[in-house]
Amino acid sequence: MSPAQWDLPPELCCRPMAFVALTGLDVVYNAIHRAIWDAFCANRRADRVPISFKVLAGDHEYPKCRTKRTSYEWYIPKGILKTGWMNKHLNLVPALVVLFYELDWDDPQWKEKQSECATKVEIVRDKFFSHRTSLQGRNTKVAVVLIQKKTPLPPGEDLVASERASALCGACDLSGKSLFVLPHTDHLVGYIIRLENAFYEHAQTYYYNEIRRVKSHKEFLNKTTHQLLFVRHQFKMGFFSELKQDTQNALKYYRTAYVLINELRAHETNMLEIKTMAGFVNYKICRLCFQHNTPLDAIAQFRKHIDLCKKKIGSAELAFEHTAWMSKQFQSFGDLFDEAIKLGLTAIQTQNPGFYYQQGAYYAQERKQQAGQLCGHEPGVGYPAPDPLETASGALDFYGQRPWRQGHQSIDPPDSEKEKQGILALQVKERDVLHSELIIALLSNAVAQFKKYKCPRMKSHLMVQMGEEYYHAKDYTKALKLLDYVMCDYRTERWWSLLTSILCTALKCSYLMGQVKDYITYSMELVGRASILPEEQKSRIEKNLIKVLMNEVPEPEPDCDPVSVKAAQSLWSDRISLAGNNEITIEVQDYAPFVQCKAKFLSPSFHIDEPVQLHVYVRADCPHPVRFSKLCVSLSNQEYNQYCLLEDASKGKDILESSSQENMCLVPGKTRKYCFKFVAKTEDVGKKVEIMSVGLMLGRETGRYVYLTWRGGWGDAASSHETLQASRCFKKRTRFPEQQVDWDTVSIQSSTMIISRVPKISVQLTHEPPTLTNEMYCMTVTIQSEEGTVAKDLKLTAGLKPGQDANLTQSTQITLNGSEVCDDSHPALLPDIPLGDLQPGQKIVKPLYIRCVSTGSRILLFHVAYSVSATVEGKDITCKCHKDETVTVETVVPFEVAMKFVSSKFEHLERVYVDIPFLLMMDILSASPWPIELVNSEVQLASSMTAIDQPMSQVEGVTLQTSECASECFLLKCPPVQNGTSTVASGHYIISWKRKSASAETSMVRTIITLPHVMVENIPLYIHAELPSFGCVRESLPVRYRLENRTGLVQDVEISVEPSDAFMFSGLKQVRMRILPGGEQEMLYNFYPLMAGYQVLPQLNINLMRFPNISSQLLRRFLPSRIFVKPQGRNGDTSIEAA
Amino acid sequence: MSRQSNRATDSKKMNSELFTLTYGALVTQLCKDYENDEEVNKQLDKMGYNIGVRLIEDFLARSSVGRCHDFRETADVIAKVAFKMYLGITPSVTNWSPAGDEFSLILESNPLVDFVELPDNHNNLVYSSLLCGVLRGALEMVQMAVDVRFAQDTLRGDNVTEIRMKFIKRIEENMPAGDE
Amino acid sequence: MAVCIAVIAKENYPLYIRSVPTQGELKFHYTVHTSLDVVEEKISGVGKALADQRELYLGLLYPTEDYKVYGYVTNSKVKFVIVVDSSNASLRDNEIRSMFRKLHNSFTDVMCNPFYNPGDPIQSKSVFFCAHTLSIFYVTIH
Amino acid sequence: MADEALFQFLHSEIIQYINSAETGESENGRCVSKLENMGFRVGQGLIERFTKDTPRFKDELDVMKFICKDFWTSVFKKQIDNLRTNHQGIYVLQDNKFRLLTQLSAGKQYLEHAPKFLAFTCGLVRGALSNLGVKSIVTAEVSVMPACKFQVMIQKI
Repeated sequence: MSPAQWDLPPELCCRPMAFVALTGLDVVYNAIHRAIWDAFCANRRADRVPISFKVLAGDHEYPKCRTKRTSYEWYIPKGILKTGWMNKHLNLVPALVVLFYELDWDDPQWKEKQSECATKVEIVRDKFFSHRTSLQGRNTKVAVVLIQKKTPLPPGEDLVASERASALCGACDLSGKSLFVLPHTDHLVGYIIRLENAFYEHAQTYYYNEIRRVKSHKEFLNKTTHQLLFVRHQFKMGFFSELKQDTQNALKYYRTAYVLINELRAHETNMLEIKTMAGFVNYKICRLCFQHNTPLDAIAQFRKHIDLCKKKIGSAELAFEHTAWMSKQFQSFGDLFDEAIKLGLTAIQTQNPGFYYQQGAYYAQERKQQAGQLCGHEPGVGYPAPDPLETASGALDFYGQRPWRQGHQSIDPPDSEKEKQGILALQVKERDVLHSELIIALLSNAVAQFKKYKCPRMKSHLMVQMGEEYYHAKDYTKALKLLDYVMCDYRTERWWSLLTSILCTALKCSYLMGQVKDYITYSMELVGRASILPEEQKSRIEKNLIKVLMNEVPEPEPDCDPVSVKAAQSLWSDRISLAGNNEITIEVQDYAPFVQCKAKFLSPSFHIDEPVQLHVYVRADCPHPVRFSKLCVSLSNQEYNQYCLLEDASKGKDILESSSQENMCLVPGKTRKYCFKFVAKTEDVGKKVEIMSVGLMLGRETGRYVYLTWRGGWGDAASSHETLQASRCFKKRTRFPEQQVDWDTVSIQSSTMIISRVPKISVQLTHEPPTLTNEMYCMTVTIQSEEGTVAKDLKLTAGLKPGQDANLTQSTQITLNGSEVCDDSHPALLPDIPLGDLQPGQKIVKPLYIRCVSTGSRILLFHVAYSVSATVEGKDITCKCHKDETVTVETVVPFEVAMKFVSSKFEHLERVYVDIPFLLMMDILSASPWPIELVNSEVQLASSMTAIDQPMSQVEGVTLQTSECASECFLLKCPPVQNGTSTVASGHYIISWKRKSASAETSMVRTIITLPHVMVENIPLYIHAELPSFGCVRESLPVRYRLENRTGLVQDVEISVEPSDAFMFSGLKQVRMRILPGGEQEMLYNFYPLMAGYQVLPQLNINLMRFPNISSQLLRRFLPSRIFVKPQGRNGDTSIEAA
Repeated sequence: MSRQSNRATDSKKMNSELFTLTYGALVTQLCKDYENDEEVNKQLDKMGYNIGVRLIEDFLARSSVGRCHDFRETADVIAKVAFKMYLGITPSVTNWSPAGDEFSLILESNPLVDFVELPDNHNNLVYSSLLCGVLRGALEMVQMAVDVRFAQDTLRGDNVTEIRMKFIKRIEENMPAGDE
Repeated sequence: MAVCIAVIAKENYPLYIRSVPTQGELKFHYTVHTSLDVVEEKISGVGKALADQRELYLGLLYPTEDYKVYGYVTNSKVKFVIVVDSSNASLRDNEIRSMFRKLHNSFTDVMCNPFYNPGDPIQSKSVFFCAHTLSIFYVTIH
Repeated sequence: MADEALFQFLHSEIIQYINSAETGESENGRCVSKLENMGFRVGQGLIERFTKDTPRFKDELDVMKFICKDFWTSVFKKQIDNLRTNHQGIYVLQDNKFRLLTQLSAGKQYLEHAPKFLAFTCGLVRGALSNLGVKSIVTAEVSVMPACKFQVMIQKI
């Protein structure tokens, strides 16, 4: 029997369909027949009735029908189900035979044709009747289809047709229902479909009758001898119902069948048959349940099935048969389940085909194991001859029976010797079965399923099992591939127990394949903290690891297949012999090897003039001390690597042999600290130095060596979690002896900044804030060196600190030269003013002048850079140092200048009059907190103004204290202007000043102020009076009024003097006069004061006829309004004269 | 769904849990800070003392017990009133010395050590030392100098917890209650 | 009856696994580990009705041929898994629940032990723990 | 209630101790974080007990509610008076009469001591939350004694 003996027969698994045979068709030579046949076969979609057609010769031999026995009295059934039965009804015994015959109603030789057709029918019928005499046989019906060329007339119209039809039926003894006409026209397919539907009905009735026939046997059976038949009949009815497409009833029959099977008396000899049939029926039931979309019923049935059959092991020597069968049960259920899902059923995480495949796999594994135990015959034992598994027919009569005792139903085997041979044969066969293949196939099915249903862990687990199975099957490559793939899942989830077991298998594989790198990697993890192996195991592995590192052949792993070990050993010795490429690099972050590492800078930043210090902590947690030959740190700047390197000087061969550097031996559980220091490069100032990786070399260049690297200087697959735990952990703080530290307390500092050396100079600023706008503000920088050695090429950068308001840059200027006055050409910041060298203790004083054109506050920067040579770790370096001083200064205006125009009488003027003198007055109000000296002042008049007398400064040399005010005035007049009035510019006022400062001699600043514009106006008549400066009571007071006509016209002027209580007067009281162009008139009055004190002069009313709009009080403005009158006294005059 | 707690009512129990855990956190913190158990015990005792000297007012205020006439009475007050009040347990007073100046408090259960399991490396830790300090401090405030120590401790595998108290002397009023 | 008891950390690594010595414990470790798939599915609210049924007891996780695996999750996302021999159908749901109850209580006590560092494996010397788990094994053996 | 007094004393004694221990660089921050860590561990333990009989939590807010109601009640015998959130992982828990401040007499001069008296509780909350799978940063501030606000900032992972 083939290893596939447990596969379910195809006739069981297929979907049964009614079988209809077509005869009388010559599909090879006759095109028409061909077309008809094709129409039957072509696209049989779900909407076509489920029939399987076959074209058979007219005289085809159908299976003979055995004579139906009249009673079951003496009948003992030999088995449950004949192996041929299902196939017979699917493919051999048609439900209907259709005879095709070409015949038109109006055929000339109708008679002949009719009889020919009749005989053909006859022939077909004969084939079903074994004995002409008996009338019984198959219930198979025969139908006739007349292929006609003409399209038939509608029924009833063609009398000939109906008449001949009935004749034909008579001749062939057919019922009218069994005669069909197939007009061979273009609507062929349509006709065919009609036809097959008709056939289908016939078939259904046929199977219906079959079911009834089988049922009818029931009353003849008795419970004692015929249980097998009960089962058989139920099964058959179920099967026929399926053929009839009546799945509901089919299910019913099968269920009863299943019950009956379990009622059968089971014993070792028929166990297999019972299980086989149970399996069949169960399969049918589950299949139908899924088909009816009641998956839970299917699952329930299956569970019941399993529970019932689990214990039905059968003969102990053939236990593997049982497990094989069980495995198959699960597998085929899995298949059914999966199929149902493909057809739209939805499964869930906890109920999916995967579980069944998995279970199938487990049974397959068990089978393998049993096979191992039961089939381990010594080589001598061969396959028995004659072959007990041979049968006469080459096949079995009944499902699930033993070839050497078919049909035997009694409890104990008839021939114990044969029995032995048979069993032996089976065992020998089992021995050759490739179990692993079966197992792996099932597992991978399961994997696919669990992947689909979100079970990553289940998936990994199954993959582990696959890996292990491959290992057993000696396919180490595949095994390793799988194991290596899933390993990380268990590592990241920290399931060390599982990881360990996987690693162990992986280690075996890598050993057997002589995979050095894998071997080393796995060993490293297996002896480490992530492994739960017992010490002695770890120690064994470590010893092997060391062997490998010394380029020797490791001891084989325990319980490996001896043959493979042989192969492995030679593999290894080859590996050893071939030189070169003995370096292996392992990046630890994906593993948890037995060496741990932490590297840290001692500080987050180092000054350039101190050595950068770096500690590397290494710790091993393997059973035996291990020596490493090299420890190196690679930093972001490669140049430093050379200083962070520890190498074993003694190139000793043996890793265990003690060498000069004792500290290169890692003692389990002890943390070793390695200190490195180096002097940073001056160009690295301001840069970050990072630990890129730490490398630890185990082994020797001479032998084989492994280079472990920790990216970033620490951390492997396990450490991050450990660190977290440690950080939280309450832990007794215990003193550690020198060179030893508590691993957990070591923190990480994987990068550091190189910062410039602390400057040893002082920078002081002396100045007198605030600055005054436009002045040359002096700031004195005093730099004193506190260095031990000479500070070389000092450079001062001074001025406006960059990054402030842009306008400030425009309005700030700085220079070294106080005498000149800055302008826009000067920068806001003076870079790198060279100051030369500075001896220790020496001092430089540097005045700087800053001019701030606008007010507001500014931040000024004074940056002193220099270089000094220092010795670090006996290494001379020149380090640049710099010191910054910043200061914020306010700028204020030095003084406010107020200006106004006044009349000669110091009266405020909105406007001035042509040729009439007026005063320009200046008030200079100091706003500066410091005294300011007004060096000089001058007015620069515009063309539209003229000074009356030579204007000269009245404030020259004046010094103003805070909020003091200086004033001066200038007498001016305006030359005539065309057209009555206009606004004219007046010119500029220039003040030269400087801050009066005790300290630095400051240079003078010229501040130019633009004079305001003023409105100038022509006037037609000018009048002024001449009179003494005072009068006396009762003494005459002569007053002369002059009137000037300033026009080119003759003017009539009317003048009157108003009477006043204070004066008497003589002269014209009222007069009207004429003044020629440019001419002038005088009027003389004698006033006679009556009372003393300031007296209002008698008011003069002037009336210009030509210019009525010029009011008299406007003109009056030119005249004095009052005069002082002294009281009368004897010698008052003299006394006053004296005064 | 509302989680309206019924626990609000019996919050005493809760609090005692809070107390127990907090005390636990303290002890472990001390274990971190100090090198050996003896120092930890000392520190706990000291802290207990500080608590004691302040706790006594609270006690006298709320439990209206007056001055005790003798040490025996004190013992009873401690066991029946004080312990009940603050730890919700009532130790039994036993093993009086003939002189009547020394006795034992037997605690069947000790709230401080609920859930506590001593790790191996702390064999000398007297976990509940705080209690000794409290008693000492409190009594000192009522002019009683006593010596308190743990004689047995369930944590250390004894089947009861026993606090041994010894009367030393009466402190005169004017004397400063000085210890630390 | 209970053949294996496991306490699994929030991050899904084992804090405590104990199985009856007779069978290979590795097998149980795998069983427990794979069962986490179902636990995660159940507690990751994605599943439909999970929003309303928020019991700590997760019930039967999945049946294998020979074992039943039950799950329970604390509010601190620590998972308990109990593996039971399917042969004894006698075991009722509430018995399982009470086992988990016991387990939860003892776990809580461990969490309250000031000397225990949450996230560390639970030492099998931990008295509460063993007392209870043992009793579970006992319950189950008879 | 009775043994609350004991707790209060213990609490302030612990603060006392931590401060005295952290002399030298007078790391105020250091000792605050020490207290915070102690609280963290206690919170982990407490929440484990308190949630033993509660159904699984719906979501973050559900957790916060539990902290404000049950947890607070169990520890401080009153609920949080006001819980506010910006729905972006920041919660503000206000306690108008915070137990551990009550015995600390009101008044400005104690205001700067307040942080010490809140650190432990911040840890308590953080520990409880973290054990419920909510990683957070908890800070507290006092405006007027004995009212105080705890701000919980959820760390999204």
